[in-house]
Amino acid sequence: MTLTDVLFYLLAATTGICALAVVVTQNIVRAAAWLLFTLGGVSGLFFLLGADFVGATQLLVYVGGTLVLVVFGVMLTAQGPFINMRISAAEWAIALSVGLILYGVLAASLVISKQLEPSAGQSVSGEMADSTVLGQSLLGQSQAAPAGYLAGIPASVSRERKKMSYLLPFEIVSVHLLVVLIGAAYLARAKRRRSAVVPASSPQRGDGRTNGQQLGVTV
Amino acid sequence: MMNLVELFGEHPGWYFVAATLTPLLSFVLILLASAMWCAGRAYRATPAGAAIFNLFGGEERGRIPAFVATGAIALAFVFSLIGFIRFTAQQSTFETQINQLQTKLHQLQTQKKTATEKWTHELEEEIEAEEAKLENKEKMWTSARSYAWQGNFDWLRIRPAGIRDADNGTVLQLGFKIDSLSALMFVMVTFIATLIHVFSIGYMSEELQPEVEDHQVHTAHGHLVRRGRFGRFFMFLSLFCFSMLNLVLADNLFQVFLSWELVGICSYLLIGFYTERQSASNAANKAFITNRIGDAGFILGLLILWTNLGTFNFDEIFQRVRAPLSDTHGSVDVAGRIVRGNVDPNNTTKAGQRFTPDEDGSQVLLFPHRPPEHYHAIVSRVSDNPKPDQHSAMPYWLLVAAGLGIFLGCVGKSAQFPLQVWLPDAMEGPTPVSALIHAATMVAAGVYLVGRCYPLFTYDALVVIAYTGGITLFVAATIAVVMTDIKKVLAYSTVSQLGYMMLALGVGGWVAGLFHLMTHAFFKALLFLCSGSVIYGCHHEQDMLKMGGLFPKMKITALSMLAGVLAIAGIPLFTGWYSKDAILAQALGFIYVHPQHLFLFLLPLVTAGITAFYMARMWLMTFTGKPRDEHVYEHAHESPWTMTAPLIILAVCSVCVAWGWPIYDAEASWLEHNVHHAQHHAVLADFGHVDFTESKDHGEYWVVAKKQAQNERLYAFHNHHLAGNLALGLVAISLAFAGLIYWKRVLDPAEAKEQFPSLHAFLMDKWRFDRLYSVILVRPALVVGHWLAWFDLHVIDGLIHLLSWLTVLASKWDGIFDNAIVDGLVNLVGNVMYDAGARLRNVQTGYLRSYVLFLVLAAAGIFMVLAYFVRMAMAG
Amino acid sequence: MEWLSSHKELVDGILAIVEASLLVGFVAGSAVFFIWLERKVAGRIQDRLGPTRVGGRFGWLQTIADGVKLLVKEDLIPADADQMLFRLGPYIAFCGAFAAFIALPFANGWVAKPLSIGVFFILAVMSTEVFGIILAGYGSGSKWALFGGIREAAQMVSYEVPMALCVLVPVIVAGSMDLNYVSNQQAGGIWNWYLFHDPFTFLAFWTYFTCATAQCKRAPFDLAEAESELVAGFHTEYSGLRWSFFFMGEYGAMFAVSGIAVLLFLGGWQTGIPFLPELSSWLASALGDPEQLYGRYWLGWVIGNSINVMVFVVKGWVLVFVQMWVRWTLPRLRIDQVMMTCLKYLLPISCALLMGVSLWQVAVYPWVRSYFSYVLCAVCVGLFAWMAVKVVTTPSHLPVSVTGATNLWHRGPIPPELAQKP
Amino acid sequence: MIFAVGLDHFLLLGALLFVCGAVCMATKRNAIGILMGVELVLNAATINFVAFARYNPVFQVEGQIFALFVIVLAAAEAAIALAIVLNFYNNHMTVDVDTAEELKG
Repeated sequence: MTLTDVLFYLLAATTGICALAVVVTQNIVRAAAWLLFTLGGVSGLFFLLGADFVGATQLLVYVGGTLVLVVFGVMLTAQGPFINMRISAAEWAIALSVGLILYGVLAASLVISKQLEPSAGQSVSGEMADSTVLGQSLLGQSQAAPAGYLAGIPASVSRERKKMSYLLPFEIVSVHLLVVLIGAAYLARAKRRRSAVVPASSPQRGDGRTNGQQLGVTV
Repeated sequence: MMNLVELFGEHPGWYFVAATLTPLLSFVLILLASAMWCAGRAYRATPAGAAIFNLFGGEERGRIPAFVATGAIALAFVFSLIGFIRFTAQQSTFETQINQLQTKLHQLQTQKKTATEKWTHELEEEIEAEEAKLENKEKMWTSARSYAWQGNFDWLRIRPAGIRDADNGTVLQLGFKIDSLSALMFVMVTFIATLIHVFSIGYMSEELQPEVEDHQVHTAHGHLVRRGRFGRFFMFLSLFCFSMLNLVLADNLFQVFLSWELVGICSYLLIGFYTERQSASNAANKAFITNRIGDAGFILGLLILWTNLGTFNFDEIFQRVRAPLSDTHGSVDVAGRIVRGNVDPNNTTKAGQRFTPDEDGSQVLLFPHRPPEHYHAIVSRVSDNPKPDQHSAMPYWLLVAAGLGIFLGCVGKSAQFPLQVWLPDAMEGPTPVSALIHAATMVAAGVYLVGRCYPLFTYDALVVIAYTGGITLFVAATIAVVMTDIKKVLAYSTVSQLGYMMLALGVGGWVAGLFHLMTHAFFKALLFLCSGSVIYGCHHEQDMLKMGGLFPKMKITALSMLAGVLAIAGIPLFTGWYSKDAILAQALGFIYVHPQHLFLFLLPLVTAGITAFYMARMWLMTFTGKPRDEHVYEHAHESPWTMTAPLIILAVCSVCVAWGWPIYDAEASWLEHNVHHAQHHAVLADFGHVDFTESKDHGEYWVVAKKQAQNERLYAFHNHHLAGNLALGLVAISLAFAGLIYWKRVLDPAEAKEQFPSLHAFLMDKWRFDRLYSVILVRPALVVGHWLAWFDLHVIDGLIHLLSWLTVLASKWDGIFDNAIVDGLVNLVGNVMYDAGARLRNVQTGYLRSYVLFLVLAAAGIFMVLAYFVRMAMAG
Repeated sequence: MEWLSSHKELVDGILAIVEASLLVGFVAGSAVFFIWLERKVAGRIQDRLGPTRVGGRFGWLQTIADGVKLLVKEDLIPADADQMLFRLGPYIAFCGAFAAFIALPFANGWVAKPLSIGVFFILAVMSTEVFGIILAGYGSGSKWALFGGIREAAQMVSYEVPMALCVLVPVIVAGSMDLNYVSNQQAGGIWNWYLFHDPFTFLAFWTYFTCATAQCKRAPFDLAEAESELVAGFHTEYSGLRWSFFFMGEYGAMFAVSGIAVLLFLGGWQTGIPFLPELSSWLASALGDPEQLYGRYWLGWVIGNSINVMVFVVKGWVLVFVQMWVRWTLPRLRIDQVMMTCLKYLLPISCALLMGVSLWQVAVYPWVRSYFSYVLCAVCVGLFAWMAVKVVTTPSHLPVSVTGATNLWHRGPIPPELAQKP
Repeated sequence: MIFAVGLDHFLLLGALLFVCGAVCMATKRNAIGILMGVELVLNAATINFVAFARYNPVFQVEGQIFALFVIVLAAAEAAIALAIVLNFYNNHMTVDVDTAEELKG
């Protein structure tokens, strides 16, 4: 029971509980808050695992970017201060049972693989690749996984690596991001026709509540 | 820019490439300009269109195309002159050094013969040193030549699938190879072409008017009136010059063939320049079709060569066909010869098939054109799959066929005996065209190609060539005697002169033939231009019977034409003399060795006289005596300077272009020596004198070598003066005869006509060639065509109608079947599907969340299955 | 020693706690100091004295007093508010700002968690601050707060981008994101600072500073708490301790961004005095080889580093002061102007700078690169000197109390139309 | 001992997050809630990647690289999804996905 383990259990508990909270909470903004903690916990786990870069990226992109976007989405589509869409208990039951089944299956498969290869997973590689290595392998300079049937490589065996480039995926992702930027801007742009009609004739507006169109100016 | 300087500095061969491309450039320019003009003209209602229209000449499109084309060709002339000078300079330096070395070597060898024992080995060492030097120097020359004066690049490469090897697949190259022959040809062609361009500016001047009335075309409303085609004419001229120069430039047969066809189409366009004239278009078609016949042979030859030698490059072809000068074991006895032998296909080993040399064997030994480091030129085993870099064999008759095929192409182009019919009709084109194409350059292309491909021709092929030439020159000359159209006379004289050249090539007078090609180009161009000037002066009157006594009217024309006449007649010190003597001497030497071919000497000898006669006749009928047609005589006038200046220049050239020092020595012509540089060693090997005293013994090839060793050239050298003097005598006689008839009027040609009416008719009818062809070729073709048309109309169409009727019938039944059964089935399936869908649609709730649930379930299921299988795999 | 090595993790945990508390102390302390400083600066700039009485001179106890007041204030939560989120907001905001200090080296090797991607980490955690503000703004259940929160969020999210790009400029020059390494790169003369390294870093510094100011929602970009438009923005409904958390977060963030600027552009804890490293190394070599030196005179090392800390902190404070200066000097922008400034101007500029510095690294003659920094440094120092001279030689208006003028709105002789009025 | 943290623990956590995400997707009627579920699922994947990178030296680069790609693509996905949600809102005046049943069979 080392310090690392303690930290892991703390973070894991936070993450898991907050994830569950995301599921159960009805208020969407609170769900977003719980999600925040989940993501933060995950990035904490990354730091714990020594993947600083990934952790930082997780924080920057998810917490700083995605979540904020989500909250924007909430507020732009808000009809009341606290959105609340309940679903029937039956649906809850179904969803939960299905989820439990899935979790059981996953856990079971884990156990099976444990039985099959006892040594699997317990071997900690001494050093985590730091940001330099990542950058180099994104530029196709550093060495990456050996070719071959991945599952066939037993853990704790580090073997001769061949040069492999992630430059192309990197470029593709960047271009993809650009496309997304434009596409999102196009999709989300305020529809003239609608924005002309909506604020005037929208029944569920009026009393001191916010509406998306007003905020749309600010965002 | 710097690169260009380096290019032309280090590879002066590119001067010639530039010279080739300039006319093409002018062609393109004129073409684009006229295209713009037409576009503008179509829209000249709109301001923009009108602007373009006026920019590119408007209604009055002046002389600009002419200036462009003339400037281009003049530039080409300058380029090729520079190239020529540089080439000759380099060549002469190297050759003087080589000659010095050779003389020194010879002295040493003579010393060695006389020296005492104790000096011998030192002398031998010295000799070896000198030999090494000589070899080195020759190597240097060849490498320098290949570096500076050759070049090629793959134009297109078609490979069989899967082959990535550069040596495999079909490679068509574009390239240039300059030797003194092509350099001379370049200078000659560009020079004459330049003069002719200048001449045409004057001659075609009436095409400048927007509306030209063509007096020879009669329409319902009198004469045809059409737009002037000044620019088009020069455009064609430029294209023609380009293709001709490209032909001379080429270093492979394929490029030659391309430009060959281009030349053909240009001549077609130019002959049919006055399209509206029935005669002109007929002549154009005739020329074109006749050339097609020749080109069919050409293509056959190309195919044979490609399939057997796998290359089109001249050098490689020759290296493959002819034995090399020396191999690892020293000089080869059969150097430069075609080695024949028999291949025993049964006796094949890993090394290949057994090859037994035999002077009249059925196979020809093919030598590697990329020989290995150590190799023996004459081998006893040849590989059974012909690769360019190893010994192999090809059937002898195929080689002969290839040679004859290519020669057939040349026959068509140079209007030789069976196919000479097109050239006289080609005089329908404007006179400068006749001068340029049908005297100076295009018809020369055939002769030039025969000269280029000389090493390809076996002995048999050469004999055929020689006889073709002989027959042609005689036939044409005889016809020329009776012709009264001034241009026709010149046309036939051209044909017969070309016959001379062919004959010379056939009998081994390679140098003589090509030499005559050069000189003839000059004086024939001169003659044509003079005739053009006469015709122009006489308002397009070509019939000599309406001329006469024009001398005082057009002195310059008359005098320069006289120079041309004397030159072609072979009067000493005129260019024709040197070349014709050389040809006759060669023919004489040939029949010394092969007495059975006596005619090959007699025909040219006699024809020399005839030539002199009809040329004199033409000149005298045109310029002397009293005028026969007053109308023509009154209107006759001297041409403008643009036309006379070229005449004078050409006259000077045709007098002294072949001079050497001493002038009176027929063998001291510098032109001849320059041509001599380009001679392929195969010529000497076939007709030259071979000295066997020093040759090593190569077993049975000795016999082959000895039997093939003739020395026509030796005899030709010894009997040069005899032949020359004989010809000169004949010429003098016939000149006098002509003088008596047409000048002093002692004899009346009309009487001679009445004396032999049948002969005259026969000759007037051009030996009835056209009639013969129409009987044996044209009419049968027409008849067959009618049969075929009938067959097509009744049988084939009938069948097709029957078929269509049957189809309609069948499709009716098919329609019924379709509607009843097929559609029924399809509808059934469709209904089933529809019902199934109608029941299954309920699964598609449209609720996102239910879909997600399905997904999750699916994931779970997949995981279960996977886990199961993995366990199975791992455990079992 | 045995015990330490055997219970390494325990020691690490304890050390972590100690470091954390140190940092919290620093942040809180600096916040206290900054609040006081801000009031003084504001006062001076507005020709006031600012706090003067509390704690005797300069009112140095003013902030403490405020703190006490805040502690005893009633902590009220609006009825319409979302309790949880309302509570959550300030903590997240504060943590976001505070976590930045984990990777912020105060001196050579003195950093809570040495990270190879320090600056990236700092940007990341500081980007989480915005979420707290959104929650606060939303959770308050008030229109003003919501507007403020949303505006703030929009502003911070968009200003992060050019800020990160500008940070990349010196990172490219140094070839590392490790702040410790970067500032060690700038050892030696002042011209070694990346500020003077090449024209792009020079411009990048100013761009970065602008973005950082906006990132800390400082004026002239403080649209989140624009009193004139929305009462106090996202913390309208807050009072007492929660409210003070926001301010600690804000001042912490101010120091953090200034610290980044110092480390990346202004040579970190390097004094900028020429030939100091040479001197010290010479000293070291004179006293023996460095390893032994650290072994023997580790105290000296600690002292030197403490000096470094002072240098660093002072540089950071100077930048913070500049931020305050700007705040009280420039008028507030409109929100659309704020967004436009970021998206239309700062973003392209920073992209251009990024490309420019890359080109500079690869495409410029080495000798140009080697001499440019000297030239630029000389020019800047000269300009600064000239400015200083100007500032000193221009007569400034002393505060009212000193001039003794009775009319705060009017200085000098009273104009006649006023004089005629009774 | 069971408490010693190994690969399995991370995998289990990942599985938990995955299931939470899935259930979240299945139970939220709010489009944005579904989006959150997606984020959870993606995070589960990321955790697994990084854990593998840590515990299997063969993948110590790939794990992180793939995690990075997942994060980036998740951001892109969120942007697009929100844009879609906004459109959805513009068309339906609500973000209740149950109102989007045009595809109902």
